[in-house]
Amino acid sequence: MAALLEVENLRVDIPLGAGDLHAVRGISFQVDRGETLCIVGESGCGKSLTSLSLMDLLPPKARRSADRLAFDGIDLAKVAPSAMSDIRGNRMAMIFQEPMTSLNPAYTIGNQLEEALLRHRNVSGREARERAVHLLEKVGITGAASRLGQYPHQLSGGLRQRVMIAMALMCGPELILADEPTTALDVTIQAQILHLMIELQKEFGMGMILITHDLGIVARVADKVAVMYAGQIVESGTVNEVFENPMHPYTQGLLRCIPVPGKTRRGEPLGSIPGIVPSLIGEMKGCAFANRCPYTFEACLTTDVPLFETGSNPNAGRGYRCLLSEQQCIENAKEVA
Amino acid sequence: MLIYTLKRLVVALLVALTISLISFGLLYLSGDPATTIAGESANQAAIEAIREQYGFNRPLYEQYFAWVGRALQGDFGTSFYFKVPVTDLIFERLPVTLGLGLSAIAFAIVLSIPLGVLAARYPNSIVDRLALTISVMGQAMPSFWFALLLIMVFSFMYPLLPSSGSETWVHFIMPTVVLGYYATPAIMRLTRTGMLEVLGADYIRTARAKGLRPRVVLFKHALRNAIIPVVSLSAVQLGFMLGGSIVVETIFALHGTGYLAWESIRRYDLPTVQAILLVFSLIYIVLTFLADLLNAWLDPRIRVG
Amino acid sequence: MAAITIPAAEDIVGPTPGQRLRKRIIGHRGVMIGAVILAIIVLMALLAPLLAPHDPYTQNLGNRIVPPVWTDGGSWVHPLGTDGLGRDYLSRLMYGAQISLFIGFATALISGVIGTVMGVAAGYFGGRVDLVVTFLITCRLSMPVILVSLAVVALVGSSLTVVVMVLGVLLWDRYAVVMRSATMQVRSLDYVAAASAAGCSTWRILVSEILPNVMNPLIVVATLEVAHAVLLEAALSFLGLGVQPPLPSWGLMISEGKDYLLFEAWLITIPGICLFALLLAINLLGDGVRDVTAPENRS
Amino acid sequence: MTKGHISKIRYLALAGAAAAALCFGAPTAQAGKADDTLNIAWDVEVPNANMYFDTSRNGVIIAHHVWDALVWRDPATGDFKPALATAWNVVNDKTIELEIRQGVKFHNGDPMTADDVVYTYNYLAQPDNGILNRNFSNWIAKAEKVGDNKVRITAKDTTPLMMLYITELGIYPEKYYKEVGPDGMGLKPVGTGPYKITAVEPGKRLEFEAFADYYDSPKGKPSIKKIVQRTIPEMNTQVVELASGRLDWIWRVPQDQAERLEKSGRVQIINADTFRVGYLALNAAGGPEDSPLRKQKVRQAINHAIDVEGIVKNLVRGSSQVIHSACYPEQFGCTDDVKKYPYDPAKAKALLAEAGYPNGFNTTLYAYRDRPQNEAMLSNLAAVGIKADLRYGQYAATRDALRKGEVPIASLTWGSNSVPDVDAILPIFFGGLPDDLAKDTEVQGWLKDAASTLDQDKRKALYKQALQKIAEQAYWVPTFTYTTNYAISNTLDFKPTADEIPRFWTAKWK
Repeated sequence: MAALLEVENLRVDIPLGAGDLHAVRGISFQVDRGETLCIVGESGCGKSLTSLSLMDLLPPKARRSADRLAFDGIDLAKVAPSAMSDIRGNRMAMIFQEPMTSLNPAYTIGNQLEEALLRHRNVSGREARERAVHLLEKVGITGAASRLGQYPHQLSGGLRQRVMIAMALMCGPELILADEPTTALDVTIQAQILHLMIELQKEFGMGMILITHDLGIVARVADKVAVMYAGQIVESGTVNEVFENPMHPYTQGLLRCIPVPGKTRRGEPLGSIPGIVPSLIGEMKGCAFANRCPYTFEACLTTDVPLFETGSNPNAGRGYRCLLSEQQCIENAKEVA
Repeated sequence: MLIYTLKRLVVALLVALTISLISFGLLYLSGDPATTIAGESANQAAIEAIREQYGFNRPLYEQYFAWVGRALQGDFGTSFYFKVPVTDLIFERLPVTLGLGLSAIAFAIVLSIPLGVLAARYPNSIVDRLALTISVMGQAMPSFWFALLLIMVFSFMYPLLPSSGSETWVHFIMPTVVLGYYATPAIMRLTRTGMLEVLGADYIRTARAKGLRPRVVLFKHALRNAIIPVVSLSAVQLGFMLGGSIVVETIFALHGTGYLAWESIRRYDLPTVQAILLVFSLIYIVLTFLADLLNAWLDPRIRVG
Repeated sequence: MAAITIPAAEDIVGPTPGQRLRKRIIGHRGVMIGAVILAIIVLMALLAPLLAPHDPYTQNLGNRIVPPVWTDGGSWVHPLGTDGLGRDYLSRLMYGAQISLFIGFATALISGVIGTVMGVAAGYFGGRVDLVVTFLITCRLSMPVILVSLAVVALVGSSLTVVVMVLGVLLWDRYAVVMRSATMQVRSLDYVAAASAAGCSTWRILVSEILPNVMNPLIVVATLEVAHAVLLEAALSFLGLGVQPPLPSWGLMISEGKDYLLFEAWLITIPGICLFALLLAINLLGDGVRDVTAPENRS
Repeated sequence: MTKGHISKIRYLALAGAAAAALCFGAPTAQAGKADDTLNIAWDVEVPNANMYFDTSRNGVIIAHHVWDALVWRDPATGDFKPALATAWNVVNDKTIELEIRQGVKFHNGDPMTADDVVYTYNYLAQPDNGILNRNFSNWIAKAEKVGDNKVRITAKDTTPLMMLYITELGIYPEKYYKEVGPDGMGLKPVGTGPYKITAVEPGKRLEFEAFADYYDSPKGKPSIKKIVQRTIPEMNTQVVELASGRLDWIWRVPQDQAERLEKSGRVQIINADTFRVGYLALNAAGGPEDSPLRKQKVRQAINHAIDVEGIVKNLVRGSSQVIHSACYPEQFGCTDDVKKYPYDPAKAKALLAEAGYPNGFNTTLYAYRDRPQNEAMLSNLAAVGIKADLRYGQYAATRDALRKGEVPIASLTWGSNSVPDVDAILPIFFGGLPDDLAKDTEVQGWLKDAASTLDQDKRKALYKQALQKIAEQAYWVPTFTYTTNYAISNTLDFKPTADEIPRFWTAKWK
């Protein structure tokens, strides 16, 4: 059976005056039911656009193309806008980064929760209301029934994000896209929300794509990881494989940036990756990471690097995008550890 | 909210007082109105009698306080010309002006909000350009010229519409278009600007992510927020239309307050002019206040907590 | 909720300082069209003594209502024909441009000075000054301009000076509104605080720090107010209370042409189109400058 | 702010919309011959329909339709004919006795009696009655009943125009008027005239209906059943309404427009004379000591400077005539045998030079109507060096300033209240009243004498003397007589009269 979401060679281009901005440059991944894929990368690497492109919510100017973009066998690249909107919020739902601004200030929480269900299911207002109350309780909001009449500005950021999560769950989606759902929140609340999401995901058996730049989160929740750099997936695999054996110098760099309990010694300086992300405008030659990579050699600057598949299980999607030999990569990874 | 309302009330009273002073002082620039009241063929004795009767020979401040005192009780005196209470006169004619104003603002809104929304939804499209053209033309078209052109075309060359009177709604078509078109540019621009801003907002993305239909996203989620400043502007424009109604009512022979104001100015019918100026000001104040209330209703951030 | 509802202030005030202005102006179509039309009208006004084929005041009662050259009976002697008193219409139109432009600019100047002083004072000093100015703005907005100006002109007697003075004293509201919010914005900027901290006098801060930085919105409002004044004068003239004949202001020409609307429509259409073109040009210019100085409002 | 308040606002908005819908929803009246309704328009608002409280032209017109007087003057012949009085007898200089007609009914059904006549005249004689239209009633001392149907009216003084005045004074119903007062009369007028008023919307609309019980009056029975008057201020709108059949009768259409309208064939145009004359009033005795207008030669120069003939021929047209003396030619006492000032700019310049103004002077011309004519005169004055600013204002303002002596030159008109006698013009402007700018005591004396005799020849001689001196001194620049253009629908048969009182009871459908 095919995976819940199959993405092959997804590209997102944004035409600009100076030439096209290739924001996402041919990425492929799969997500199954009950599985969590984490897309990791620094700001501007194209991870948010990736999620928006899956939902068909790209800004008007951006163009999307893909060899295959299938959700439960439905070709999202070919589906009509109205059919897409039938899927959106229904079978695929999204949680955004900015809980403060992602709720419409003019309508009550209840209204905004219920409208998703009313749109996709043939239910009465009362049923929608009950579902909303149920889900608000589910996401840990006390006094759920009374909250329905409140407006977003009356809620704190954490509460609003819980509302957003509840909203995404209203129709019982099969796939959840969460774009940095905790970034804008207090650290203490981050953990709660994350915890909540994982729980719900397991409970409802949804597939989830979690977009984050926080490797700590990845380590805790992901089944699979895709590391994005400059619009490409530079490394993918199961969370264990990637964290245990980061093949790509970028992944290695990222991992060096976080303290690992038991491994990072107290007082030891954390790593950082020097240099800046290359411009994504126009055609790019060679490895995108070449200008920041400690191992760069001549071929890196001229050869477009393919994603090398590796790993014991070919279905696990283990791969990396580096010209160094596998052996060399493993060597380098040991240094990180 | 209560304190706010009270504050507004105080301001309104102060404004009304100021306007009353201005209108009183303004109109007494003219000197002795007795000749006017008496009419063309009146003799000196009649004029003297009138001067005495209306108290024009008393000091100005005395006349002012007497006037304000009565005005507070809703008595604006007697029209020099019609010899009936000004209050009756104004309220008899106000429905026409308000009807015209409301239909004109409705016309402006019906024309400009959808256009403004579409222009913002499809920037630089044909709709956007059409909206821009309509608004630029509207700014540059003197209303009296527009009115006369309409009459020439639709009443004279092709006698389709009546050019005077206020008997049926058909009579209001041309005046409504003329007066409404005057308010269209501002409303359309503000709608467009507001919509552009709102359409880029995160909650619009949320709404789309819920799979809501584009129409619902545009009108329920976007317009509701973009419309808030438009409401204030419409109220202000409706206030301005009271002034604009002078020209329109004169041309289309609508016997409303605007025309009454103009004729009263020409006839030196001071009590009427003073009262109309005051009533127009009060209407404006009330309108802006209503707009605030409406905004509070539209924008829960103001209304709640 | 603001204490008063101020119309269209937010879409005039642009926070951008005007460095990149020139380049954008050249590239802006509306501005260019407006500028070209306005330039033609201004040239026409300035060069009227040289270009006008006839004296605009010379009557010839035996040669009334000659139609323009493109219609039957027209001739190049009077390219746009003659009016009801046999005066050359083209010449009157050219001299009329002088009057209409003078009214527009003089009014915008007077009201601009009043409104800017009030607005800047309110925005800079805040507090009680702001309260008073806001109150005055509310009073002013609540009085219909046309009604008040009609009343004053009717009572004082209509003439060019009276019209300009009355409109000038009435049309300051938008300046005040916009200058007030622009000044508030500028005042909160760091360099003003710095200047203040450095001990500069209030006057100096106002003149050398605040004013230059509120220039863009000021120019926009001034442009639009020129159009507003021209339009209002035309309305007053139409009602018979604008400038006095024989001065050929375009509003007055429309008013005089009114009697011929149904049968010699060109007598009202020609000045009407000129007025329309002038207002269009000024508005395009004003809107364009607004777009250019506050580009986030468009596209 | 709660939900409750909000719904109230919503409710109010709905109510407002409903109110707006209501005022649009009233039924429209069908115009014209089809339903025997004469639709007419005026440009001025009628304040009320009480004839003694409206001095405007429209008030006079209403009066003639709604109220009959004791005597009727035939506008064609000038003969006096019995109306509400069947016979009369001039007892002496100050007294007249009239026999009151029997069987005449007021519009409300009450019979008209001698008591009503006595009441009306005595009411008009009261100094504090508040009425505005006093020109025709100032002379009355008292009225008394001298028999069942006989009334004696006494004048304060010798009143040469007494008969004429009597024709203008409508008889009011005593009982009704005492009941409703002047305001009630203004809204629900009751008279004995050929038309009764069935609706008054002040300033907006009047509805007349032919009075079924109208007595056998010399005016004749009305033919058209209904008249609806509307106020339409804008002339273009009036013309358009007429051309599209929504109006049947308008007047005072500008000459140019009238000519084109006539050519279009959509309506009929009738150009008719009026009693109205135009003139420039020169401030001969007032103003600053060194005012050039104090000099006779300057005033004569102005007379020579104005090309009245050219203005009449090119601008005014119609049947307008050039006049040389300060009265309407058809008025009793008016004469053309006065000093004339033909158009002669050279002579005007010479006279100005003689008076000490070789380069002319600056002054101001006040005017309140007929802008083109005044602009033409302005240009005439400029041609001889008199640079006049035009102050175009309202009639009342102009007249106010004039009475204060602030006006050097005023371009005015006078319609003599349609009275065919110079007594309705000369005493007002040369008899020492506030409008007298000449303040010529000699002229004032002659006019006073003329007003206190019934000897018509003597009056005529005195008026001639006065008019000759007025012309010689050039106190005025008499210009031309006004004509009025009536534009009426092709189905209407209407005959205008020179006194500018349309008599719709004589109008018929073709």
